[in-house]
Amino acid sequence: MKTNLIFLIPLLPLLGALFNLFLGRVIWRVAAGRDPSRRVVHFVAVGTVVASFAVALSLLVGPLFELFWKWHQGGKSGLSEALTQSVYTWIEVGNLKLDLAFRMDTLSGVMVMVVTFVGSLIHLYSTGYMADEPRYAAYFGYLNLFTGAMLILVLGDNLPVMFIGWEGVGLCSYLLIGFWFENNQFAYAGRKAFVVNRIGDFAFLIGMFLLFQAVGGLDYETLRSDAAMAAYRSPLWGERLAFWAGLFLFIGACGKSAQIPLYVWLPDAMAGPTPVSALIHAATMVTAGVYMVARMSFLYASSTAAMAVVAGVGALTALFAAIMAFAQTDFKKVLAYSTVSQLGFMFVGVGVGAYVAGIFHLVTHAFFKAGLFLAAGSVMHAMSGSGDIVKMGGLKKWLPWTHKTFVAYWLAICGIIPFAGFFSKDEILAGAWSAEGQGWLVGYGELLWVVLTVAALGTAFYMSRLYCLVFEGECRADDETRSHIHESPWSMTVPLAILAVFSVGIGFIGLPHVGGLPNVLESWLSASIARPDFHSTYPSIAESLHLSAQNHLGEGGLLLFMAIALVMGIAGIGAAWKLYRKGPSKLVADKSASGFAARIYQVVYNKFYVDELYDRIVVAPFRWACQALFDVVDKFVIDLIFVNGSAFVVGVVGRVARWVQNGQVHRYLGLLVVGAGCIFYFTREPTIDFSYTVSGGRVTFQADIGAGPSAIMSKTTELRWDFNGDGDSNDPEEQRFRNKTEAQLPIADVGSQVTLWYTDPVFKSTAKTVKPVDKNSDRVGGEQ
Amino acid sequence: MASAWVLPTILGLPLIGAILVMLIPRSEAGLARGFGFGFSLATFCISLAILGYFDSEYGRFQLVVDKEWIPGLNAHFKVGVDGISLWLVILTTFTTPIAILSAYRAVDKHVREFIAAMLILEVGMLGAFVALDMFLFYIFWEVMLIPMYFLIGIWGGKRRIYASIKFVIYTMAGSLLMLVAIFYMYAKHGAITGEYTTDFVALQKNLVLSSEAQFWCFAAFGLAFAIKVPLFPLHTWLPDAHVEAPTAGSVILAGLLLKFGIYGFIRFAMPMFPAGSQAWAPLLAILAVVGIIYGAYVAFAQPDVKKLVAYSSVSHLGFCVLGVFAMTAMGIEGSIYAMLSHGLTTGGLFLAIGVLYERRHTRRLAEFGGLWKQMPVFAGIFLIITLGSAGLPGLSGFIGEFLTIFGTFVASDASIPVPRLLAALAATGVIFGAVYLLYMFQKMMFGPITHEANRTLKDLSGREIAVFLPIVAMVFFMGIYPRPFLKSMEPAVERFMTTYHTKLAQTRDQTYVPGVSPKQARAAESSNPGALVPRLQPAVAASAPAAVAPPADAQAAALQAVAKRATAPPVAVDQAPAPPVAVDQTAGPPVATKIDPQTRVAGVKGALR
Amino acid sequence: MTSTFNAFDLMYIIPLLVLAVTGLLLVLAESFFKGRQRNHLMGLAVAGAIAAAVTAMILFRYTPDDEQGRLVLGMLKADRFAYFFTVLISFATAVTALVGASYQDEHNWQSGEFYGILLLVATGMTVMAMAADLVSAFIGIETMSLGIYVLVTSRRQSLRGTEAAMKYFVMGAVASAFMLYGIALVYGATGTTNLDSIEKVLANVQDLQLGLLVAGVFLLVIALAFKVAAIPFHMWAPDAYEGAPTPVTGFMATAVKASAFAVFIRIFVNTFEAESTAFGHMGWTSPLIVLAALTMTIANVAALRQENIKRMLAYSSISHAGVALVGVIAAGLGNREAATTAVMYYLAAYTVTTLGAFTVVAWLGSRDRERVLVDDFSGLASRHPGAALAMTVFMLSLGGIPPTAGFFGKFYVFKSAMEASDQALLWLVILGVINSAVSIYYYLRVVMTMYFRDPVEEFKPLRAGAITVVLVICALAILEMGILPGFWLGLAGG
Amino acid sequence: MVSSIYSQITYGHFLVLAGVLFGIGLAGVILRRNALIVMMSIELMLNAANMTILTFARMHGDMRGHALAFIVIAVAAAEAAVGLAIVVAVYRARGHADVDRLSTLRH
Repeated sequence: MKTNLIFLIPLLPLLGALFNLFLGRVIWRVAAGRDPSRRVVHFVAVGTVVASFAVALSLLVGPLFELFWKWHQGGKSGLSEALTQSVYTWIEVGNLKLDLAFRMDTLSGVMVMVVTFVGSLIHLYSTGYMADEPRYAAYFGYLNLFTGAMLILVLGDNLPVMFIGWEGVGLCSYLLIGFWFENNQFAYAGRKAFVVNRIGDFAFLIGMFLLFQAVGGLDYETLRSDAAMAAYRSPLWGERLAFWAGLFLFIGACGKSAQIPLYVWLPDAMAGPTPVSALIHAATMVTAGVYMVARMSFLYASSTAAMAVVAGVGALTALFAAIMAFAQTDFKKVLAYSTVSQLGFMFVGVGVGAYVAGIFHLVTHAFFKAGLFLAAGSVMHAMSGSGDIVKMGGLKKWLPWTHKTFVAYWLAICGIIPFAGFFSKDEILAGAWSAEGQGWLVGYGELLWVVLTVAALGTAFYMSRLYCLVFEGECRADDETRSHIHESPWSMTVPLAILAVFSVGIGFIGLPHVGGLPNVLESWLSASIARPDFHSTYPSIAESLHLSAQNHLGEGGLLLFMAIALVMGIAGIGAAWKLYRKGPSKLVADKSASGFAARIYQVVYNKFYVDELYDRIVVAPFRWACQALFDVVDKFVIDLIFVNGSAFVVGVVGRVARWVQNGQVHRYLGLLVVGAGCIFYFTREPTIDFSYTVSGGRVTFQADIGAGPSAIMSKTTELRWDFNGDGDSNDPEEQRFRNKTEAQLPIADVGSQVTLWYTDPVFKSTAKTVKPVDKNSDRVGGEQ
Repeated sequence: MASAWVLPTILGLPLIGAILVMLIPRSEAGLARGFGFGFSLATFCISLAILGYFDSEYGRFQLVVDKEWIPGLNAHFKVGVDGISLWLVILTTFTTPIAILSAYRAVDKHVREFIAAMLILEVGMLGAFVALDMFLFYIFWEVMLIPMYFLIGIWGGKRRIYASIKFVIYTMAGSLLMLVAIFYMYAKHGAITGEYTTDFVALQKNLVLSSEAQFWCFAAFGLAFAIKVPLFPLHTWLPDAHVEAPTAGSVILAGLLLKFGIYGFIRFAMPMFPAGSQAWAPLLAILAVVGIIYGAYVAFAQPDVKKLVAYSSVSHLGFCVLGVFAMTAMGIEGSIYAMLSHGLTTGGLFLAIGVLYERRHTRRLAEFGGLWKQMPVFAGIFLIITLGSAGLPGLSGFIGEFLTIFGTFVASDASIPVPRLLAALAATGVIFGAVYLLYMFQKMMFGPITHEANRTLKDLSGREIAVFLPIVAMVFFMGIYPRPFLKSMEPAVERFMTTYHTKLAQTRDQTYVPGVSPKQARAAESSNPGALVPRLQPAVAASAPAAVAPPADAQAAALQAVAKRATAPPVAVDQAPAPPVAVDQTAGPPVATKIDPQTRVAGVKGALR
Repeated sequence: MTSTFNAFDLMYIIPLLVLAVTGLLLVLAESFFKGRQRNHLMGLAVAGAIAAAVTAMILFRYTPDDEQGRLVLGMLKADRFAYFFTVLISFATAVTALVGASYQDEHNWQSGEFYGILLLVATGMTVMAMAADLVSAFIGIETMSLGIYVLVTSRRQSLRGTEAAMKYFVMGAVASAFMLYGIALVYGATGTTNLDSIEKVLANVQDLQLGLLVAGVFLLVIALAFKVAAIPFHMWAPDAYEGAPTPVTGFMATAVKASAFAVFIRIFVNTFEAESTAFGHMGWTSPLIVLAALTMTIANVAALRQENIKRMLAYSSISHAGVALVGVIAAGLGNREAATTAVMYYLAAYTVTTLGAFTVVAWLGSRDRERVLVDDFSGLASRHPGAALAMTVFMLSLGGIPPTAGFFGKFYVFKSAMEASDQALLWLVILGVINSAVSIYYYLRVVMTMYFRDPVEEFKPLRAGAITVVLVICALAILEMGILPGFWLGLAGG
Repeated sequence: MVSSIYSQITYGHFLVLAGVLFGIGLAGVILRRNALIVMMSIELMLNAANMTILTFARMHGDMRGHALAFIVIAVAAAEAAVGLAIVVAVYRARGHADVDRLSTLRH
């Protein structure tokens, strides 16, 4: 259904950014002679995001819900209609027509809600957190720009528009990570994030091109059409097209959502201000990858191999990131690794076809992870900026509100029963267990489940360790910082509280199918993405995953799984509580002091040396190659040898030519005579040639004397022909035509090879030409 | 037609400006600058009139002016513009006033000569873009060199003499081979249709050389344009020229002079010699991709920021070359668009470097650092231009690169060897582009202020902002709404592709190129011009093999109304095994020659072969 | 054929007579004037030259284009070709006289007979241009050469002048001997020395002594190649050009070379068919092709490292002679009208450019120290922008860079070479084009020293009166011929 | 008897003689160092050419050849005059007339 309100959602934050970055300053400088005040800045910034949230909500509740309801009543066949808007034709070249089109269906509706709601909370929080930041307007400008770009990504109706948002958020994360650019480390972190994202975007581009070449269009309608589905199964490089396109798009998602090969930028991205980490590196940008896979569910659904890869990478990332988080001492680094791990969970969710579970975990994660980051911000705010958890402890006395909200988030992420984390993580685990795709290893789903369960245990452990080291035990901070610890102002604690409430409440929108509990989110989302058994949404997909947790496990099985998950959570909390209740545990310390355990600890502490590995394999060789290429190829080969070299050679020849001129007349005259002689000798060689035409059984030869006027020469030339190829010219026929330039004789007499001699009357030198004669065809014989 | 006045005016105006500026007394530097800027701005306004008259549906040349120039040579002053050259002309008139404005304080000695050189340079460039007569194009092509030579030589840096000589000899060597190719075409066209002309449209229409001659002619044209692009192995003149040229010179050199390479390929080399283009396309495409990656790699290792940007131009223009040889609508329009955006972004980068050079008189990256705090407005503008150059979606760079890579990806195997692999490799250029551009940006803008001098730098003055504003505006506009540009290119590119393929087909099965030997020519002159044809025909018609016997009536119209392939086919096709090879009977370049027995070239063989 | 003498025929060779009479008058008048008044002689000389030029132009317009031109006394042929060269020679003479006068004042060697001999040499050249008979060509060449030998030594006390003259004389005399011997053999072979009758003899005679003809033609080629300073025979040129006083060098480089080419075309292109002389497979053009290729390449390369500007211009004029030879070859190989026009236009452009260049060199010298080193030009642009601009135009034209006449001349010659005998000369044209790329280096080196370097020490150039006029005329002529060549091509019979 | 001797000398002999003279003259110019000897060798070459012209005139029975011979003699004389003037100038300037030692103008 056509509507022209959707573009307003991303446009508002973009206008906010434009105001804060350029217009505001210009107008105020002109009108009031000074920059706009802080109140104006954050009023515009927060206002635009909230307005965009309001518009989104009105669209969601209004027309979108009607469409959904109509679809829902209509028996849930296929996918429901969406709100679409095409602003203008962006690029139109040859058979490629891309317009700046937006689409709001149930999936993007959910994502917009998350982005705008969490975004506005974080904008509000930032007004407090960044209160004393000199570049206040620039900060809010970038934040608005980011929100706008993210909304374009989510609402885009075709892949290129999504790509605009994709790189836009990459740019904003570059600007915001390197916001405090005076410190070169932060600036480098920003650049690292942008470059790694760019590597992902490169793969995204290739995926897009593959899809276009196969399908002929890039908007979701054509990509979903039956013709496209058929094209996805066409073979390409040994596998299916869908596999390669999916794989390339997934590499792009890895770059953006920090999965195994390309996750290195996220931990360094903590250099940015904490609200930025909350918004970008927890709630919105990093989830773009998951959204993309969910949006392209039809593509992934048609290639189980691609889904296996997505799930596998997700599981691996979840496990590794969790382990890496064990030994981190910086508050935000722990949360960063936790985010990478949780994203792993989401990718497993969408990887095994449980798209709804993946998105559900995305939504819940957005709330509690944002909350965790904001809490970290408020703690660091209190500890005057330092994030080292070893120096904290027992802060619950000073920061009551932060502590209470932190507990909510902590329990949510550990997956304890009433909190949101439990339901979403459980859905994924169930989906993983019962998934089996065509061509998968037998028991692959179960393996995923085991890995995820261990990761869930790890999550509970490191989060509880974090909680204990920060809030429990007595305060280890030195008294100077201890005197400054104070609760954050309302502008920071209110968002925390709201997020805490949601961390609890949001879980109930996706209740498991146990005891007739309604799963609101599943019915809502299945209006626009593939349902677990794909045939109902995409009948054209022949074989694919046949997965539905219910029929596999039945209600009893589901309850069992929920129980196992809960047990894992509690076990993790217990273990961490025992070790770290009174501060950094002596047991871990002395255990890791010596022997084998020490080395493991070191490896885990240094994040498996992945960063150093990348530097040695990728960055250092790149720098060396640049310098080497420039010195060798550019300077030496091209410039020194060819350009200056040729100039040098010409110079030398010039000098030789000048040297010959030694001023003596005799040498000149000598050269004159010698020169004349040489020229005379070289240019007097006569040449002889002849051609023949075969027609009507007779061959006519036409001799052409290279030198001298033919008329004059004919009298005095000595021409000797040898027609029958016997090497001499004294056969009767040849005698007759001696000294004649024209000769005609029947084909029979002509041998396979004819030679002609010509002696020059003046210089008595003879020239000879030998030529094969092609007698059989009726054509004009040319020279070879 | 009514709009015929536009092109001569935009050519004449800067010329008059240059002459007037030279008459101003030496002391009036300010007046000279005012004149220069005034005239170039006026040219820009008039060039906007072209947009008014331009009808973007019509594929052929528009606003054509065709006046007799040299009767002896039958060379016409013929100018016209079509979808391809339209925006390049606008880019020229758009960039020149900006370059002159940016040089107000940078150039203080010989100001008069500087403005005159810039204006004559503009005339040269505009002339070359709109010329439709090969000879006229060659004249403007060379006229461009001399002012640039003086710009680098007189107002350049320390090694300016080496750089200027290298620039001139490099470009001149290439373009002189092109001159030989023009002679060759001129002579062949005269030999075939009897009427000697250098008018490009006529040459294009009825001159189909043999595939072997096209191979060599394309090589000659290609060398001249490859040097200009600059394509990978022939690029070493660019960094030297850029480092030593004054800012305004660099802006024009990077923004406009480099475009002639690609424009030359699209306008002259490919439509005229499609067989040659197809033969050379694989090598050039691979060199383009190598250029993209090599340019990016080497740019990263440059201590001097101007050299860094120079190598970035090598990388960017690699995309354009790749796009052109992909022979898809997307590829070609993408490469033209990439040229326009490269002109803006690289021009902007050089202006920014110029601003810093004016303040700190150095271009070494290590000297700068932490400027964002000191010059926030400049930093913002510099960031937008750098990102535009890095190809961020929403800015002009992205559209060009996106379409070129896309065009190469979907290209057919016939035009370039492994289109998808090449496109993928070219796309890595996008990554390396981000690497070195952001490396440059971080080294200059981020980090603490290390050098004392950087603490006292003033931010952009009013004039300088006026220089940057149009560029930033265009970078945004061309990124967000590229449609008007792409729409107007569409018909011209379509026509380019159709002429390319029709002529390719013609070359494949064209039979014979009758050359006229001196003996017959003189004999013909003495008797009557008409006689030449019949005299040739009967001697040949009798023996012309059945395969290609022309219909009787076509012979009568033989020489004059020749649509080359239709008539005069005294075929020397060696019927048997060899395929109907196009026999270009003349010696052509000494490498591989095939003499057609029919035209007995008295006395031309022997020593010369 | 009886060549009865009637007075009206003289009307066609009025320019020749004007030059001869003025020359003789000047030689006589010289004895009456002393010291400073010698400038009046210069006035008379210039007047004579201009009068000859004007009359030649008038006669040029009256001779209809297609008509072969009138035979005067059986020895001279007065056709458009001849009048074109007469105008060229008169222009060169006038310029040399003008520059010579102020050059003499500057280096205070007063030689009155300079102008007389100059005019007589011009007369010799006009005879060459009008030669219709081998004998009149020979007489013209001798008159010119003897006059030039004297002009080269006109500065008696200068060592270099006399040495240059000595070398030039010896080589010149040998060449004249070659020529005479050539004429003798051709006379022997064809029985006549009149060019038109030779052409008739060649066309239809049966029992032609071919050996003699070929030997004679070859000797003629050597002699004329010497006069034109083609490579193996060019050794005298750099020394003679450097030794002679600069105005005379200018005259030698331009007028002498142009008239030598006129004789070349008269004898070879118009009379001997390219294929008629069985000399190599392309008749008399095959030695010429080798000559042209050698000339263009070696002269260009030799000029690269020259420090002395006069020697550099000498080598450059040799290489330009090579290009003109290509035109003559093209004319010989069948493209007669177009190539002859091309050569005539090329020679005109070359003459105007080289005269201008030598004038600037002469103008720079001061107080008996002839500034001839290229470094002496450094910083000229900042002191005398006008002269520097003129020199730049001359250098660009010599380098063949558009929009100058030099470029169009070269373009037109190479175009006609391409048309001749179906691109057989393609490799020669490619060689020529590569050479002009190489030549650009040393031409732009001069421009570079003028503009890019700072002045070394103060210039005190000659009294600039007459010279500025000459420079302005030459520079404007080059640009005009370059941009609108149509008019000049028409004149040259295009 | 004398006429019989005359009858054996054909035009060929004259031509060969002229050729030999021309060769000797050329060798003289190239080999000898003294300017005067060089002058004489040049005169020899001119006279050789003159003889050839006269022989051919006799062969063709055409008076133009003889007229040409006179012209050649006049030209040779003029040339000798100018040549000697230059030799004198060189001698006065340098004190010697050695052609090979005149090499200040080089390269």
